[in-house]
Amino acid sequence: MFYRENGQFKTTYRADQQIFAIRQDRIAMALILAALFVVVPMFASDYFFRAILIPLVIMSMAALGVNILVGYCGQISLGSGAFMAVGAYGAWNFYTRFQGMPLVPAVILGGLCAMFFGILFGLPSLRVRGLYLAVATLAAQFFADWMFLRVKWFTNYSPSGSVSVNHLQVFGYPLDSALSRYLFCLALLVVVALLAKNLVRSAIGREWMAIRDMDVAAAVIGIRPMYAKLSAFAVSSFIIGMAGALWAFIHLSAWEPAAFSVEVSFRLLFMVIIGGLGSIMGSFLGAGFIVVLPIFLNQFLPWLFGLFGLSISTAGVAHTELMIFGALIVWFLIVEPHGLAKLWSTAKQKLRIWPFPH
Amino acid sequence: QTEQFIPLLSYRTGPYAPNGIPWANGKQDYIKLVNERDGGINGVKMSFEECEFGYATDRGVECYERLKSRPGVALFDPQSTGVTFALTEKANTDKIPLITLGYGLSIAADGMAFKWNFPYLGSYWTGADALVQHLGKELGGLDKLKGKKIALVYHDSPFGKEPIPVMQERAKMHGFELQLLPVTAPGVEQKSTWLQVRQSRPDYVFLWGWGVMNSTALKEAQATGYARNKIYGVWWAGAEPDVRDIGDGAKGYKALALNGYGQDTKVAQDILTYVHGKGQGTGDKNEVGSVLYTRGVIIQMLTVEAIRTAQEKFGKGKVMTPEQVQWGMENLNLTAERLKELGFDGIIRPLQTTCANHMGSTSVRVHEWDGKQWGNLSDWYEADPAVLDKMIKDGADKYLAEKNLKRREQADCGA
Amino acid sequence: MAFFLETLFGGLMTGMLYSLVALGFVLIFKASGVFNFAQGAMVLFAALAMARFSAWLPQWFGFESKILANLLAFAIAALCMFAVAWVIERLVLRHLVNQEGATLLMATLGITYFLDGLGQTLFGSNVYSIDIGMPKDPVFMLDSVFDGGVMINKEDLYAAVIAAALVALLTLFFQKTSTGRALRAVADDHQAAQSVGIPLNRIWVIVWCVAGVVALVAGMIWGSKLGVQFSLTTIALRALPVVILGGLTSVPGAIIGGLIIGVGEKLSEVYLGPYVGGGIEIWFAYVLALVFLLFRPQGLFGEKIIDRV
Amino acid sequence: MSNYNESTAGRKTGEVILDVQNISLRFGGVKALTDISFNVREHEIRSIIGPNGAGKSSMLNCINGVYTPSEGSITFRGQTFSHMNSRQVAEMGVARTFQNLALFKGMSVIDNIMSGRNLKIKSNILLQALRIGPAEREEIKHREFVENIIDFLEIQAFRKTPVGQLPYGLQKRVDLGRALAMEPQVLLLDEPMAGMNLEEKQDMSRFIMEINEEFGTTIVLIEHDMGVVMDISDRVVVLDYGKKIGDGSPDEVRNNEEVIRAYLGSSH
Amino acid sequence: MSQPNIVLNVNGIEVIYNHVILVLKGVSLQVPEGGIVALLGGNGAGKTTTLRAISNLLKAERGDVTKGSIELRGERIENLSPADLVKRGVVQVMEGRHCFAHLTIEENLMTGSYTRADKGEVAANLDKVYTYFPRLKTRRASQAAYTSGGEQQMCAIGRALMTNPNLVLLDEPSMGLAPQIVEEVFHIVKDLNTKEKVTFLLAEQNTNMALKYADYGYIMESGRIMMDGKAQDLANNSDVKEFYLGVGGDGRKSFRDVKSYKRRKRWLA
Ligand SMILES: Nc1ncnc2c1ncn2[C@@H]1O[C@H](COP(=O)(O)OP(=O)(O)OP(=O)(O)O)[C@@H](O)[C@H]1O
Ligand SMILES: Nc1ncnc2c1ncn2[C@@H]1O[C@H](COP(=O)(O)OP(=O)(O)OP(=O)(O)O)[C@@H](O)[C@H]1O
Ligand SMILES: [Mg+2]
Ligand SMILES: [Mg+2]
Repeated sequence: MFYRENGQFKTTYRADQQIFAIRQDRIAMALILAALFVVVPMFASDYFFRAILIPLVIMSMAALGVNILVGYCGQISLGSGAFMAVGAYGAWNFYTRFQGMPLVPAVILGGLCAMFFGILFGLPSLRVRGLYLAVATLAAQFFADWMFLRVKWFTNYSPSGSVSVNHLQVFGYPLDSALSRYLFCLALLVVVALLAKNLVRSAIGREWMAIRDMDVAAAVIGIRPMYAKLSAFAVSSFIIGMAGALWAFIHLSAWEPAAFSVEVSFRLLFMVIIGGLGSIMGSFLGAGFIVVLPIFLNQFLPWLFGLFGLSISTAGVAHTELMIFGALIVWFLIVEPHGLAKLWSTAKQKLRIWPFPH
Repeated sequence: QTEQFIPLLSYRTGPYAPNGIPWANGKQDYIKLVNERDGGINGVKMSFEECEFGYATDRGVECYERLKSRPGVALFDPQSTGVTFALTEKANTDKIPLITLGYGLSIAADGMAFKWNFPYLGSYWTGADALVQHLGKELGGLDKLKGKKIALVYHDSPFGKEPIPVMQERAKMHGFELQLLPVTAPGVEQKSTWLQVRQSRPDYVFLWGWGVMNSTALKEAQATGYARNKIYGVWWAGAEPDVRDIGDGAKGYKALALNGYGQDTKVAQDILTYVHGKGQGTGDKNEVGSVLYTRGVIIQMLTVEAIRTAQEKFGKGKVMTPEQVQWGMENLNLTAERLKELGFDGIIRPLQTTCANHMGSTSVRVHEWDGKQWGNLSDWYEADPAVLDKMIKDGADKYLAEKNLKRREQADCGA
Repeated sequence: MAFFLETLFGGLMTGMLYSLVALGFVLIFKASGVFNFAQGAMVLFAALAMARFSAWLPQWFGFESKILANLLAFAIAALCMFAVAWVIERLVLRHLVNQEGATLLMATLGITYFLDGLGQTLFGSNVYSIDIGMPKDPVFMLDSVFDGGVMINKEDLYAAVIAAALVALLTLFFQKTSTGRALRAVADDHQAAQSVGIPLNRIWVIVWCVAGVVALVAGMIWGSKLGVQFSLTTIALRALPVVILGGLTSVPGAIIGGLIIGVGEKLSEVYLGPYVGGGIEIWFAYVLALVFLLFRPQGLFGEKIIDRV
Repeated sequence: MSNYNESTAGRKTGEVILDVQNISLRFGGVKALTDISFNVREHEIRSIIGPNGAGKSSMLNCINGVYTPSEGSITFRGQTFSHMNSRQVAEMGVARTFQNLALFKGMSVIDNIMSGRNLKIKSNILLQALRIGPAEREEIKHREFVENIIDFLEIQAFRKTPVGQLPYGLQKRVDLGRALAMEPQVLLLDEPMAGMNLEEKQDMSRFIMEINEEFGTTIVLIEHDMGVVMDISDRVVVLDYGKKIGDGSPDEVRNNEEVIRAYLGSSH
Repeated sequence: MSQPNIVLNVNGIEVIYNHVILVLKGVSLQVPEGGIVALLGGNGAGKTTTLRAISNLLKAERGDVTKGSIELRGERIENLSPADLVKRGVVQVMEGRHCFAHLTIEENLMTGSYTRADKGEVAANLDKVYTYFPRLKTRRASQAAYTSGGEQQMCAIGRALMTNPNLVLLDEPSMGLAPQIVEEVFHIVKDLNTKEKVTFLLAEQNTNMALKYADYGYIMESGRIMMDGKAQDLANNSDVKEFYLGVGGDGRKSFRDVKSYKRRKRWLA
């Protein structure tokens, strides 16, 4: 009824190629952005910023990066945690070794480090495919874990191997309050998301998807698998690396390699698959799901049990949380194997023809 | 505002659960005991909330963010070295003291540099130092260590790496050879580590492990025929879960004992009467008085005493702010009598903190597993200030310089 | 030289144990095209059940015999695994017929979480032991040839024998029964397999049951070695390079892969590790597998990856 | 120099553009192709027919570099290759459709066809990310071209549908569209009309002939519908068990004894 | 055959893919015992969907039958699994072949005998398939993925025959087959039909062939049955003649002469 494209005619290809071709979508997007930048800061508490919003925004960025590789280019990767780690340690080394290096360039340089690392570990993808590649990317993960633990240079010979940053500033403004950190990450995310969206709807994005869907045919129409795959690895690990730098600098402030363990890689893969492979929007939904759900369950379950006059032990909550988390993942996959984003677009499609069922 | 809130991080699931559970139970039970037996601290009852984080740093940080602004919050016990590292800076801005008993940042003993960190009773540096002293004593003099070879088998994480500088320092001093053997967390596969041990045949093995790594190490030692009585563990590798299911296989294994333990101590008896006796016990009755359980109790006792000390200055019967608790923590003075009164006789030694010394005491003993239980406690060792003080100061200075921070003024200590 | 032999043996034995876990992956992949990440969780779950029941049963029914307790516990744990298999088929796989590999993989990760939670809820999170009477102390051989002899771990030796027997059995199962062929068909194309009347549901239950038993055996052996505790699940991560090196679809591949990885990682750690600070074996295993894959992208014995227009 | 030939179908054909010489292809024991030679002239519609498994698709695969022939060479516009490289072939202007539908299933119709124009896109990855100025103009320019193809193939209604959901026949059209987007000089079509009914086949024939006439595209066609082949092709090669058994105008082929025996059967 | 039994009765079914895409809008059809019924229609008409609905392979495509009923010899079969249907003798040859890529041709065929226990019977069936498609015999040991399109099509049909079916749902059997083989496939269909009383429902684009061999035909357009009737009647219907058989008033039209204007089927207008 309200969600219709009737009457909106596109007279130019340019108009048709907009990211949000339907007016209602554009309005919705503007509203969401306004909400994120203006309304949320008015209401969110410090805890909400630090424990939920900031991780959510940063993980969204990482998931976006993973989605480019896994969702768009079809190269399943379990090494994302490693790319984050390289981004984080790379940025840290630039930040501490060069006096006066500002934050944003450090983050970008961290992204570039991750990019080179990504390209290096992307090389096997030219020969190894599918699940074999997925498992092989774990090599990157464990190698990075080892490297940052063992090669002392990367941690500037800190005896424990743990490093930290403080007094962050952006363009002279200190990033101390949770709000400023949130806005900083959000602004970066918006920029990255826009650039990523542009990429995936351009020629390079089509190359990635072509490689994903049918690589022999792609080669026949002149797409070089090597270029497509490595560029996907590069772009993806660049974004993941930046997210890693943010995660370390903004969210953790002090970290050790375990902060980017294989568990993180799995979680990122979860995000993109639950969210929707090959969908920018899906990355965000998936990140939301995976970041928020455990925290929510952790706080909601005792309350729920309390309702029935039961008290539940901490361990009980933790175990129930695991079970519900696992069950929900399976349930969502069954309801819509193509992820939350697909669920979302199906809902939109229904809305479009509403009130008629078909 | 009538209650003092104690946030409790815990890990009752995941790879480190076997050790995390008794520890967490001890921490809870002591709070219950004080509330039940004494009616709180000068009448101020304590409330608590547990937050499960599964030994994952980021979830621990989330717990911190969630609980730090609860009304009446006193301090924070990060419960893992990783979380301690992550919180050290945040605590600085949030002005919340961190109690890290027997773990965390070794250089944080320097209270002038780390206002908010309290590695009570000892850090990994003091632990490593004491172990070397113990070896020296067994051999009949530290000079006998010359030419010996010690292998450090350690958990490959900040926790495991902390003792290395002290070990290296001591190796230089006494001329023993140090072999470093990292074990990838969580440490379930150590065959090659122990093959290397077999190859290089070190005279002693120091085991810096946590959780499943400890029992695996001892089992592999058995499987490769390395004498268990040549293995010495840190205090996180010297509790019941580490050896219980190996039984005789670990006979002769020794480890640091940060604290005394046992059900016959007064505090354990009190807990059995006032807490378990009223059906309020957190875990299994048999677990009361076990090594890690007792450690949890100690942490909570020190918390309570710090609050009590603070109340003495800022007003008895009032709920203390974190900043007031911080003052209490660095002005703690637990004499032998006081400890006895509290029921901790034989569990820990007297400790006194100051603005500059956040550790309070570095006393530690060594105990041995006889196949059924821990026992055969050695004398107390103190870390050698000649070795450590300079290292701590240098380390803290380097940290401050890197962070662009300043040492506290002496004036800051008064308040 | 003696030490080299020891390392070699040590590697072979560990490799054999990895194979046992890898076997679970291979079975399920071969039969349904599902890369089952839950294998690690299944190993833990089975081991927990076995450990707990072997302690509970004598308590409940007041008998002493250790052997009886172990046998009964094994049987009950196997039943638990059958139940798990059945539930997984009913509630998960059945609804995901014909979906892509990535989706199925994620579903098994969901199952992993669920099993981790369930296992700990039912059986607790402490360390439990399984005592099936494996000898713990090493024996020394060839004392006459080498000084100090060559140390061999008897426990590992037994474990390796059990693993080998299991593999032989499974290989037979796949080669000699018509089910074997049906399984491969299902892995290729769920829908087409349905269309010719292969009952996916039944097949899946069977395969997951078999995988459950394999997990149980693996859990029992690992558990008796290490104690049963949550960390057992991480063994799965160490077995993954074995799976890809041997080939996702090959039972013998899991064995050969296991041996190569086992030996490779131990030798590398012992002989290369010291030069770079140690702790390299886990990534070395992956890199080793990767190197093999560069020459054979489908693993040593895997089915050739089909690439045709 | 140009010695135009008048083909039987009444079409002006030019010089030899593609010359296949003595190609053999083996897979283990299977001899997919044995010593095949034939040529294709500019502007002509050249058909390859033969029973199932004769090696027709393999022949196309050799031409555009998917398979590497074990012997023989291929000359394209005067350049001789012992084996082709896919990218190079695409750059030289050879496009192709597939027998078993090799579309990019997850992409929409538009994106599938747009991907055919990727070779022509000049802006680099940074420009594409920023999507400013030249990159956007370029994208729009190509989009216009693709829209023309979509109009031409009459699939406007499905522009944004993921191709995986289209019925078989339409997918074949999209496949053709993707090939056309490359503006090829030579178009290789592998059974473009399989699974179509008569009306659809007529449409498809019309498309093929229009492409051939309007753009002067040379077409190599594999098809099992003899009606179509005999009606629209200029010359026909017949393969059987990897060997060439006939080559010539449709009429010659139709009356070739061996071809009748091996392939056509008596009813044609 | 005066009043043949109805084996398959499809009654007003509606099919929705993905919860939103309505594809079949009330399709009804009947297949009599021992008959050959053809289902004709253009691309996207919904033939494949209809067959999938019958053989219950729709679930795997995320489609659902939301209305109507399907009966096999009087028994409702919507809730049976495809395997149950195969046991009852209903088998579908899927569009697009779907051979098991890693299995050899012979193994592919043998999967069809999964439900058959009798070894002798299986061997006989295999022989039969090889006599129908000698080409398969020569390629029996190669992996299905590496056989030509036509060979795969034969393999798919052969595999279905291995189940000893009594009702075969054939989806575009002639696709990609050489004319001779097409002829042969239809011969086989007829053969099985007359000798072994196998019933066929075949979706086909090759209207010519289909109507030549079928007894009865349904014509589908956009998810509805537009026309049905005896095969001969349909073959003589002038619309069908023009649009499906290509024989206008003056015999077969050359593909050459098809011009660029688009004719529309009258009944759709
Ligand atoms: N899995 C699917 N998801 C969504 N839509 C589908 C799916 N499969 C088919 N459709 C749609 O259903 C309609 C009917 O398709 P169907 O495959 O049944 O046609 P058909 O008559 O068999 O055509 P063809 O002759 O080309 O094979 C088409 O419009 C198609 O887009
Ligand atoms: N990659 C390959 N590996 C092994 N054999 C192959 C391969 N490709 C083709 N063949 C074999 O080569 C022969 C020719 O196959 P091709 O696909 O070229 O036949 P075709 O003439 O296109 O037949 P159809 O009309 O059935 O499509 C077939 O017997 C096929 O099995
Ligand atoms: Mg072909
Ligand atoms: Mg169809």
